[in-house]
Amino acid sequence: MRGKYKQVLLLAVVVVVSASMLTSARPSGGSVSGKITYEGTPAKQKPIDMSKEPSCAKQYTTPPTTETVVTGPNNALENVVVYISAGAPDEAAPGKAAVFTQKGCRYLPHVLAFQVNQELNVMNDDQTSHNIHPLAKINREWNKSQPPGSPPIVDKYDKAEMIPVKCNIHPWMHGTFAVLKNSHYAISGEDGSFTLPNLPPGKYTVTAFHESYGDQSQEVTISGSESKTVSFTFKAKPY
Amino acid sequence: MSSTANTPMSLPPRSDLAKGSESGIWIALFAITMSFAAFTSALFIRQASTDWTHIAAPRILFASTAVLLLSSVLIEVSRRGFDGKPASQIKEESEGRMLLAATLVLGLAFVGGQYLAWRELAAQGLYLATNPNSSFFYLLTGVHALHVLGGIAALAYLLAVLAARGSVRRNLVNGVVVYWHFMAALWLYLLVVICVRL
Amino acid sequence: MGKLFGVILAIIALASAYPIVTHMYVQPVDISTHGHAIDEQLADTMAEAGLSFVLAQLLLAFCVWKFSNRKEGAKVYHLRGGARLMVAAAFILVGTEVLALGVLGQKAWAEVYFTAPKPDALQVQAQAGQFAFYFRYPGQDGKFGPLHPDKIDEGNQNYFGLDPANDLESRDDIVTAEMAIPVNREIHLLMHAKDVGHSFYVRELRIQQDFVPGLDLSLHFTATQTGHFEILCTQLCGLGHYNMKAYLNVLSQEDFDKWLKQKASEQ
Amino acid sequence: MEEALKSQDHAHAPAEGFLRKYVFSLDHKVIGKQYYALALAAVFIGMVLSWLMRFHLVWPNAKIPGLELIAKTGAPGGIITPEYYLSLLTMHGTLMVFFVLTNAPFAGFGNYFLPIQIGAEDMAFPRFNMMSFWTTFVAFVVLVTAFFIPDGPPISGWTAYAPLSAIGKDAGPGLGWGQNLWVISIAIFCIGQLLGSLNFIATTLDLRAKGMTLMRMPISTWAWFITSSIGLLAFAVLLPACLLLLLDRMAGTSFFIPSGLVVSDRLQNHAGGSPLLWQHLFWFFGHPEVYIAILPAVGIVSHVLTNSLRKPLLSAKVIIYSMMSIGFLSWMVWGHHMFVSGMNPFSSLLFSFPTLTITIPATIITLIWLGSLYGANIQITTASFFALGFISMFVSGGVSGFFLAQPSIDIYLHATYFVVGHFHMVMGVAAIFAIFSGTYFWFPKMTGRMMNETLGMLHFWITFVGTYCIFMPFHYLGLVGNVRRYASFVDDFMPALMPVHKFITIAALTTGAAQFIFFFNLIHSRFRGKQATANPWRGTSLEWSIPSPPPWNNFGGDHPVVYHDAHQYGVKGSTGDFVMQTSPEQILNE
Repeated sequence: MRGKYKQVLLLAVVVVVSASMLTSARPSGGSVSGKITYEGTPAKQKPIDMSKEPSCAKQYTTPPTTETVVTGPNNALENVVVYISAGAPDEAAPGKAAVFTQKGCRYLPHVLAFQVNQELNVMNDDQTSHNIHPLAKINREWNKSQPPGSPPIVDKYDKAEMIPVKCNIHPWMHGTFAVLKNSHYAISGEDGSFTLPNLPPGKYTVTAFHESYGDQSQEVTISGSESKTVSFTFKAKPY
Repeated sequence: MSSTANTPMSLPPRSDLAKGSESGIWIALFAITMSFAAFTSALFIRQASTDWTHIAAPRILFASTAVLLLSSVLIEVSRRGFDGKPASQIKEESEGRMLLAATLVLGLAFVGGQYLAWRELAAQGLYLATNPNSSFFYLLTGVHALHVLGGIAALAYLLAVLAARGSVRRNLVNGVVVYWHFMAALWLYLLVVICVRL
Repeated sequence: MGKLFGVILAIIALASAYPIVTHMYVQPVDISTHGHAIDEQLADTMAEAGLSFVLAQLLLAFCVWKFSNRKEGAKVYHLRGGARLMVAAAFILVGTEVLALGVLGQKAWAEVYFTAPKPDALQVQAQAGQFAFYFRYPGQDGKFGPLHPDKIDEGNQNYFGLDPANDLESRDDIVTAEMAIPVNREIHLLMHAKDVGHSFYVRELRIQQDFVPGLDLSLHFTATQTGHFEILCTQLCGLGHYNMKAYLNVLSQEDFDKWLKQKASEQ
Repeated sequence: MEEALKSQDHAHAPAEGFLRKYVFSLDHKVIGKQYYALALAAVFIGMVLSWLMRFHLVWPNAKIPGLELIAKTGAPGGIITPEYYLSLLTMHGTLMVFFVLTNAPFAGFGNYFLPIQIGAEDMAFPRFNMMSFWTTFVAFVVLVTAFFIPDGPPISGWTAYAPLSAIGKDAGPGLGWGQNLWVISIAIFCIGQLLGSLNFIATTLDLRAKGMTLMRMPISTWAWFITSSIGLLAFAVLLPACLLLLLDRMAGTSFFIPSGLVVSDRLQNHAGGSPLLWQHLFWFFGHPEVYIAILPAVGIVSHVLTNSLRKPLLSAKVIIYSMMSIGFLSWMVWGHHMFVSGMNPFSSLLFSFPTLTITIPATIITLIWLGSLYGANIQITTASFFALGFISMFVSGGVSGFFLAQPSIDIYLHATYFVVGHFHMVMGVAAIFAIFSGTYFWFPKMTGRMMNETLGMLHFWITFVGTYCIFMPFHYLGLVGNVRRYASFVDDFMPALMPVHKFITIAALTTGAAQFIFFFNLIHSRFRGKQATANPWRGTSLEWSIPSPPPWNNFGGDHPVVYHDAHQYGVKGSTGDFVMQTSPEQILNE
């Protein structure tokens, strides 16, 4: 008798657990998507002369260009961080580490978004020493070198901030850490598009941040599981 | 090879150890001179740069200069008062003692005057880092005031020893007097450096 | 033991001189018009100093060999002439050397520092910053646009802080990471430091000059051979000092013009 | 009555209790030993740092196990970062120049032997003396603390050129609190040296024994006296310079920082300062500092040699006058460190001449030594071998000075390994040879026990040959144009020179390891060494007229009376081939 109860109880637990897993996996609530564009003439992206660092220069047949303003067809603007700056509760950091790689004397990715207290791993895939200097203002600033073959630099930030990152040894290497309070963020792709899924109903402020053009915000109200479209346009100047 | 004389030269015997304090002061004055030479040559080089704004020295400086010079006169009178006595020990009842105390008070007044000068500059919005001239003003007057405070401490020590033991070593008094005069002379030099733009 | 000292010291002295005498380690080929004077001066000094070095060490070795642990009660004696001889020797030997090297040897220095650059010298601006050199050519108008430190934006390759939006002269300025110069033409190098002290050192050019922040110095030289050379920073400037370098390409006038045109198109 | 007077006129009573006897002692002998011990600690750290540097230069990506425990960010995973290499370099230079080369030959031996050699019972100001050591000790602690702060030690070199050293943490790792600690440490060190120098001068002028005229003082005493006069003025310049640097760093003033500097993408809020001003102030101190390191060495070596040769030097007087002229000229040559630093090119020529001229007195001293060897009866001891080795090093380091004194050659050789070879030979190794010589010579007096000569000789031979193997190739590297202060060699011409660097590194590790023989000898002999007599080397100067080790008041309450100078060797005296300074016997003309 008692064994049977046990079995039923076990079954019930399994059902409940798998049901809850299913629901969490299914997209719940609404989403915000859209496209980031620019108007005007953006600054010309120039080829980077890496001759000072031959081990990097020889990895490229044509020199890579700067990435301060990366554009796609139809005035699409890449590398824009879109995130919920108000309306969503702060979230605990995910267990997975955000990875920032230095390869060919460039930062991959150029813009790295991750959450407050999320582990950050900085890797050096090059045969030369790099120096990573995130110019944090609100968070604790650090400035460390990473010789080839040394372990990843592991760190985390405890406050939200857009942090420019530079390599002191290779002045052309610049990138951005976007430290955000919640998991609702996206980085615009080649076509300028982005999607913020899984937004429960509520009133939100959506902010788009670009390293050269600063940020813009819009208010969005989501009810039920609707999908809203929000678009941002940045003004570009040639100089 | 020359031979060396066989008779010991007549040198003062070892008991003159106490002479040290006076020569010590003289030696220290060389070091202080050198330090202030370094400070003021830095000032001269700095004055040559384009962003030099010359600030007017606060009036109070002239009053405190007079105070310091007066104190220098007093301490000299005090020393001469001791001069007539052959003893290497200066006794408590010497009349010079009051003059030493007066010097100490005037010294404190001088430092107080410097403090007022800093207050005056601060009231004009001129702080240590405001501009090169204000930096040097605070620096020179500050370091000099520290040295004067050192002299005041020495005077206080002299007076305390006089009061406690009834007597004090003569050369200690001489050393302090030399130091005090030097502080007055140094101040005159600094005043010129501060007021005049080369 | 004294004999051993003599032998070992003699070996050390001769072994030290060996790489010098056989020219195992010498400065690289000289590609400048003034460098020969420096090289000559260096060679003269090497001859005089090297000789004094070997002689003094051998003398020391000999004396220790000969005069150590002599028999008990061996009579000690003095060098004839004594101190006076030594003082005279020092004054005559070193004094002449000082005068010779000091007076006659300032040719190279004078050539670099006491002559003005020719008016038709090619002006190139070099900026040193942590931890790279960047160079600027004035472009079509022959004028350098003014520098605005607040406009510096390395991510966008605005290393100099130019403001082409407002300064017309800046629009055609050519900024490069390598320095190219035409051969046999005088270069007037304008030196600017962006942050801390650096130095401009090209071994083959026999040129070394510090960049001093706040003090824009200039230098002039002429390269006489084409080639690819390294420009090194020799003033400790921070963590990337060891890796602060750039290349100097000495090109024919033709190649230089082509290069400059190419770079202008990349701006 | 006599006895009462004696004890009364001593500056202090015999020490009682552990603290008073060994820690806060007023006794110049204890203080001298304390300085020496501090220098030993500093030289040990400095040597380990140099090993790490040499190791990193030739095996840049090799892991050094355990290093990450000391330097978590400086050496992640045991691999030295470029900035940590510069930290090592800065700390090596600072420790060696200030805490070894200034402390051991000058403050250490000087404190112990200057009062004894002039027949005094102590320094003129024993309390200042104690303060000067403890101030120096605090400076040492403050400096070493920089290793243990998160930011790490400073990376601006021992010369701390502004604005790199003045801007703050924007300029790089270690330039925040690491650099602050450095500046504070050096400022404190200056205070200690000023107190010490003042004491040396006053003591020499006031406390000489009856009959001890200035010219009867041993050459070592003269060297300390001249050095303290230089130190008094030199440190009086460095102290204000440090104060100005500290104000720039902490109070926002702009003494050394010009306007418009962009560091780490940040426009610095400073205006109108002059970076060259720091260089002038620093080298105005810095060049005399070289002589602060080397003159006591010259004095110690002359003192040891006079004894070992068993005859007087050709002329002690000429050596003394030469040292004085070196001291005097040392104030006019600081600009030779700045030939290519943007100073007016005319002043470069002006600085070049006194620099070349200073070789004349240096040559005179060398020639006097060499000439004195002629006809001598050199006693072979570890002390005399190190003294002879010193002469060799002094010559080697001296001749390379000829190159660097000429601005036109300096254009090519400035900031190359040639310079590194030059100053390590003439100021580093030479001074250290003198310290060794002095140690083997005076150890019996200081401890009452002899050092082991066999170990001493072994130590000498490895050190002597090893030193040449390390520093001679530096000159060759410099001639090719190998730049110094590089954390690793990425230049295209460097692979060809790497074998030389490997050779140097192996020589450095070996020579360094040989120093453990010395450490062992020092400790072993201190406790197990043969008992020393009062005058084991048959010396003439006053330190040999008293027991080994000397009693607390040196002369046991007696006032020594001096009849001769310290160079009465090779004469017929009642005790052998020498006559002590305190011996009243008549010496006949030859």
